[in-house]
Amino acid sequence: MILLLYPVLTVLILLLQGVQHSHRPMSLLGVLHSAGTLLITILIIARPDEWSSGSPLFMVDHLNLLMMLITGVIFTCASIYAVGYIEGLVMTGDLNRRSLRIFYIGFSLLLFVTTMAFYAPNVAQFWIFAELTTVFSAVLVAILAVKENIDASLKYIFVCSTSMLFSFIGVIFLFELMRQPDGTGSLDWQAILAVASSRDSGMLAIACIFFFIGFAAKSGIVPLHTWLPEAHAKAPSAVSAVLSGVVLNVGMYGILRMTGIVHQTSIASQISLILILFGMLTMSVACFSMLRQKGTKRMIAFSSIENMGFLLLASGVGTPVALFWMLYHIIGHSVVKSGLFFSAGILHRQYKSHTAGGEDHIADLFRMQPFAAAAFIIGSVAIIGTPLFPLFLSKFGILLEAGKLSLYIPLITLLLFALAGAAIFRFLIAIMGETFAAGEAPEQYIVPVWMKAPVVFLMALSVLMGLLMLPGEEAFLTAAVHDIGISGVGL
Amino acid sequence: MNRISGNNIGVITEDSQSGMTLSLRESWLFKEDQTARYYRLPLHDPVPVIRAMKGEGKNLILFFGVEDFEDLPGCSLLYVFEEPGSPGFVVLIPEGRGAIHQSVAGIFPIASLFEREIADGFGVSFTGSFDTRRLFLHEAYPPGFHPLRRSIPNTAPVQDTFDKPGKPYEFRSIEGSAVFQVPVGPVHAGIIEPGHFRFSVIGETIVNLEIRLGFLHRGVEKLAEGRSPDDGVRIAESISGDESAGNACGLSMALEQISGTQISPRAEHLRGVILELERAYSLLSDLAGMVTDIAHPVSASRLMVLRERLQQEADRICGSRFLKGSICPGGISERITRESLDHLFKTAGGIEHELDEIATWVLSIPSVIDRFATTGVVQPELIRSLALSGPVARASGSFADTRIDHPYGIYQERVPGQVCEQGGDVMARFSLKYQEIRASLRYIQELLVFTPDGPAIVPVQMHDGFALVATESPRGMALHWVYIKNGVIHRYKVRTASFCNWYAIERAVIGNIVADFPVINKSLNLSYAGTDL
Amino acid sequence: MITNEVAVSLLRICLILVLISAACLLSTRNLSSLVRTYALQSLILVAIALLIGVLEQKSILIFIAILTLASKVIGIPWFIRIIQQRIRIQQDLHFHYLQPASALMVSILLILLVYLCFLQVLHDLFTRNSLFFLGSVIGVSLMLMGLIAIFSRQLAITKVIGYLSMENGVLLFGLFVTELPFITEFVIMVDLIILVLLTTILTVGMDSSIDAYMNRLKEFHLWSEEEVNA
Amino acid sequence: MSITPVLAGLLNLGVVLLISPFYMTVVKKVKARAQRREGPPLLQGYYTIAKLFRKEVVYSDYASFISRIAPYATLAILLVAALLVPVIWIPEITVAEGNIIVFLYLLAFTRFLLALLGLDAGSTFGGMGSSREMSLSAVIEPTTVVVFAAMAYVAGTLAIPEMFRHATTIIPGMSPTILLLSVSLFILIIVETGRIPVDNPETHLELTMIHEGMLLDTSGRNLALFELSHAVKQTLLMTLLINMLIPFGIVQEVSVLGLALATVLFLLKGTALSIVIGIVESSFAKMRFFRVPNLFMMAFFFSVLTIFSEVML
Repeated sequence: MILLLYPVLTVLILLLQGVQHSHRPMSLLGVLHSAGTLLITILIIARPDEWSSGSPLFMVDHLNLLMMLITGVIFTCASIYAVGYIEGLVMTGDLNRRSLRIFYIGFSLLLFVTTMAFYAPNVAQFWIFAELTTVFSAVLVAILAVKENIDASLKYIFVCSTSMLFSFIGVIFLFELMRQPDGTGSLDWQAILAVASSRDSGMLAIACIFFFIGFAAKSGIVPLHTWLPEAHAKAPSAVSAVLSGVVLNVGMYGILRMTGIVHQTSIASQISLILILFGMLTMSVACFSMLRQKGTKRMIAFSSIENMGFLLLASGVGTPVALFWMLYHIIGHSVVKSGLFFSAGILHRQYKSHTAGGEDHIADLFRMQPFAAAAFIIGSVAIIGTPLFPLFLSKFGILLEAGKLSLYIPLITLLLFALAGAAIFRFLIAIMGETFAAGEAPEQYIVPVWMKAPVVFLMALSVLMGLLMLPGEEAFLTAAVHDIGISGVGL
Repeated sequence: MNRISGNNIGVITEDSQSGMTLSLRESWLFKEDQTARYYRLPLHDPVPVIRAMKGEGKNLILFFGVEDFEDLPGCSLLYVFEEPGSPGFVVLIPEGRGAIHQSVAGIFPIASLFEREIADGFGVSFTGSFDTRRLFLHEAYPPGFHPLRRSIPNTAPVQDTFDKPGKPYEFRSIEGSAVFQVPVGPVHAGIIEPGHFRFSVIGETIVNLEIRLGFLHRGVEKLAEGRSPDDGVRIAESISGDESAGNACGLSMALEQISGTQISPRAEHLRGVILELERAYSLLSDLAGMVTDIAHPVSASRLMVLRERLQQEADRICGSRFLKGSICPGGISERITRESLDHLFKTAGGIEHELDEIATWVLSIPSVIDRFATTGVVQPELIRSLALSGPVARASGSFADTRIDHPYGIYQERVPGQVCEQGGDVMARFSLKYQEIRASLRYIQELLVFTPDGPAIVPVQMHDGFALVATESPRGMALHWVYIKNGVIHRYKVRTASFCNWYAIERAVIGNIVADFPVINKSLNLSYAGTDL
Repeated sequence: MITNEVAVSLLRICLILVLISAACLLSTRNLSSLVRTYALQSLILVAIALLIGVLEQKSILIFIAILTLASKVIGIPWFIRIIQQRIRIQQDLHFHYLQPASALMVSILLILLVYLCFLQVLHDLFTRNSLFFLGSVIGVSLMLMGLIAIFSRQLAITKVIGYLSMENGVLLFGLFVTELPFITEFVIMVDLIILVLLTTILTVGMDSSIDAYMNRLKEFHLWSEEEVNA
Repeated sequence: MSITPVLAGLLNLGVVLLISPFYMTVVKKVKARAQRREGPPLLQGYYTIAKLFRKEVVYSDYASFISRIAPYATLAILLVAALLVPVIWIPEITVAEGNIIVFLYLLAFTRFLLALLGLDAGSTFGGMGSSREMSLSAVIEPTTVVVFAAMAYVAGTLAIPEMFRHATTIIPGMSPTILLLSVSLFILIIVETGRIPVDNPETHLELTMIHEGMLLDTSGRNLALFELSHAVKQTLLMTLLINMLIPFGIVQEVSVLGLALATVLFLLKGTALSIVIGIVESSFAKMRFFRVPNLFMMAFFFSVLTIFSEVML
């Protein structure tokens, strides 16, 4: 029943935001909304007896609670960050004061539809909310109303929405498949999972492939990744963090669920092969692109593509262990990536390029922004999967599993990881070496505490996660893997 | 660069390579009247001053020769400049000695045309120009024949001296294996005036176009010499059929300015009505021509009906469908009646309404838009360097309009509606002309409401003297300069808008296909007769 | 009432008309005729929905037809036309990757491809009626042609129309393959409308300076004046 | 040896020759009415040809024998083509065992002759017209082939009479394939007869003409022959469309009454189609020359679609 509180909360927040005129209350309401979402999620986790009793609008299991936990944490951090960040944007005139309301309402709606997508009990509902996440995040990308942002936003909409239409064809197929024998059927995730093995596997394969097209686009899989670097790089950093840390997960969540269904049938191995191939392709394209990047946020965006490729690979491997580590990787990636975008946002405020479309000129990094520099370096180290950080564990785990399929997969992947690491370090060294010529240096940007706190929290969380398994984490993840539909012995 | 002000004498500043620049000095002022300030340069070489004037943003719009001007011996050259933001013109008269002058075509490209015209007319030559070919004198004229010299009698030329054709005209040649030349005209398949177009094409794409006019050069300027001012106005009327009122008005105003005549408010108002009526029907036939040339005769015929109705109004007003005889020095024709004006008032409203309907319809036909859009773009950069004016300039983003920039007559009291289009393609010109017609019809109705009673015409007491007048004809800025000496016209110089605008086509067609030339040509709709003076 | 036989042959003609409209969408350079073509295409879909409704005796299809009529034949084209007047673009003359002629060629190939694929995999799904098989082939083909339009057109507003045409393809496919719950159709329509609103408003921003964009947004009442001082 | 095929052939030729100028005038008349003009009298086509026949022929100094024989050859070839297309009567045995491919070749041959003629007089505009005509025909030829192939596929035969016979068995307007085919055929008529939006038959702007450009140096009787050939070509193509789409009334069993009725019906149907052509011509502006292939592409697309829908439905 707690879940039913959630739409009420959202409507309340939206109404309040709608009547506000100044920035502070609007942004605090945003924080309240995200924190409320997180709180509700935690409450539900704490009370498993609530899970099944709900309205038909919601489905609760370990998998989507896990996703919601990530969503709640990242959104809370992002909305706290936004308090300082957006204020800065308004001060410097980058963001028109009149757009503020659209921004915060868009932000709240994005959180709402993401939540609804994760809790959606059936495929059609999931599709619709996933589609809406595109719409609202596109609003947030375009909010700066600069031509490049609008461009990026339109590209985002066109690539994702057209791909999502293919997914819808998949949904139609699935529906037809489900109701085939007797004319009645439902698209509920669990119902599909239950009967999938008794259905025509050829049609299921077609349905799956169509379905994957859309969600691959949503999670930035090559060749539908083109929108991602643009949108992530141009959006305000608070939004980039959410896009990378949460919205990409929506796509991955869809793929995961579908993989679970496929694994009930005989076509699992073919689909797995496709997933692995596209995963590898995505990683290679991303890694090679990273070598050429000059902008901070574009670099991080390509790193997101790389990680998504890796996740796809993991879902292709498809063993319980691989999926366990895949979920772990999703958590780790969201936490670290958001932290990175937050610190990149600070750097952007400091070194904002004043020519339209130009790259930021980063120099005198440690003198001007020691905090952001440190956070950025820690984040970079974490994202390439250095030991002590969570991504190391998951990469290690997944590659071990993949090695059981074919030794080439870990080999090539490791090579690509090395490439990505090299790209990031090259970039770091390049920006650290720069110094400003006398008189050229911009005024130092004083980072508000609102913006520092989330970064500190996320970095600490990632270190903590890397060092020790949190209590209950392992059991929860294993249960989530079980919810996907792939049962196994666990670790 | 140093600016020199007032009567200061330390005038010379330097320009790195191309010689000196020299600012205009007030002490050189020779005459100032309502429309222009005349400066006499105590220098033979006007180039440094003209370069300085370009630096100040002034633009050369006319440049012509006069023999025996005031006390100056031989052929004097008058350079007319337009000054941005100022209603008056600036005229430079360098000390004329000898028959060789420095060319200013390197500074103002359009000057090349004027120089060739002067060279043909007076036998004056210019050094340092990029183009010294003949302009209006064709091969049949013998070397040494310069009709505007006063020594040549104002009679028909004796035919047998012109038997042997001279050196053929050299067209610019574009070399290349795929380039071939398509000569078109001077005699065309349709019933139009003569003009020769030399296309260099690669396949269907035009890479170069050269226009040669002057096949029916009538010697209008020479014809006016020695005539009485009233006869002069009749000659001005016949310069170009659909601009007859505009040209008559221009010359009449010049004569009125010389004689110091103030015409009645009624005449001022009705002149405005006549000029706008002429603009409306001339532009209507442009619109009709444009849709004809893309083979959409259905709309063309509807537009032609409107044009015909306006011309019938003209006929009802002054007995001429082309408004001839409606404007004379001192006012307007006395036969204009109240009833005909009332009738015009009613018709104008109806036509405006119908035109809206037709234009909305035409501009929503996809195949029409397809042909119009992006065809024949006149780049805005050309406007200044080629001294473009009228709808051609206004469709390329310029606001140039003589009625507003150099207001005259009724336009000093009532500002006409101003329109401007971006884009510079046929589409822009079509919609611009449509809006101008609307504005004209509105303006006519407004004027007719406010027309006071009074005398139509006042007598003109002619003195000797000279005056420059600019009017906005349907095609753009027309300049009239007349010099009365001993009670008759000593020299009459006209520059119609077409004279300069013709050269916009040469640029506009490049990169278009040959089959699009007719519609581009029609959209600019330039007068052959207005150029073959 | 229409007999089954007539309904079937009318359906066939409608299906062909759908493809013709898609071909027009690919090759038209004029925005207003693009919008008109889209409206017509949606109207054909309405007719198809009604005809299937008659054939299969299902009232839900009538509701879908009404919904489509209201949103896609009237609402969305009207809105796009307004936007189009605001941005004063009448032409989309530039194509990348594919000129209209080659786009038509590619779509011929795509139709063939879809036909062959479906013939291979899905034939047993349509044992009841070959017409429904054809309908689903044309639905997916329409979608792919919309995709071609999206990626060969340059202006965002024509891309929007391409997207809408794709969506029509999905609807057509849905009509012939299965019957989705009405609520799903409805929500998709809402999603579509939001998307169209958003993209077209963003399109307004594409060709104007920021100030002009802000002013135009004001025209849409997305912003109000009093917030300036807040 | 039966008399029927000869009779059918003669009847065919007679009807086509007699009716063709009328249709041309109808189109002109409709266009004139659309322009709010009175337009020529309905028999103007015949008057013009009669007038031109009386006029002297002037040849260019550069003209070779081509200019002398082309007018006759063109008309002759088109009359042969006319033998292949039954207008009002589908006889059991046809005079020429011709099929649609031969028909296509004959049309292409007249095109070729015309282009030669344009070049022959040595004037710039003739050459330009020929060059344009040839580039157009290079792009239209594949389309024409596919349109005719679609026709052949739908009817299941290459012989034109058999196609018409097949068409009579279909309820008009209810078959999507026939409808599609008609669209393609209509585009083909527009293009082959040089009408707006492809060419403007009324223009004499030297820079834009295609068909008129090639005929610029032709005069007198030769011009009359070309006018007639042009009209015959249009009628033949119109016949294809009419007898495929609305074959209603065409005679299969000989009877005088039936033939008379068929002639009247054909006259009416042809007039109606001419009016449609006139209206279409009035409502478009001419296409930009390089955009014309798009129009062909549409016809191509429709014809391919015809074959598809025939396969799939």
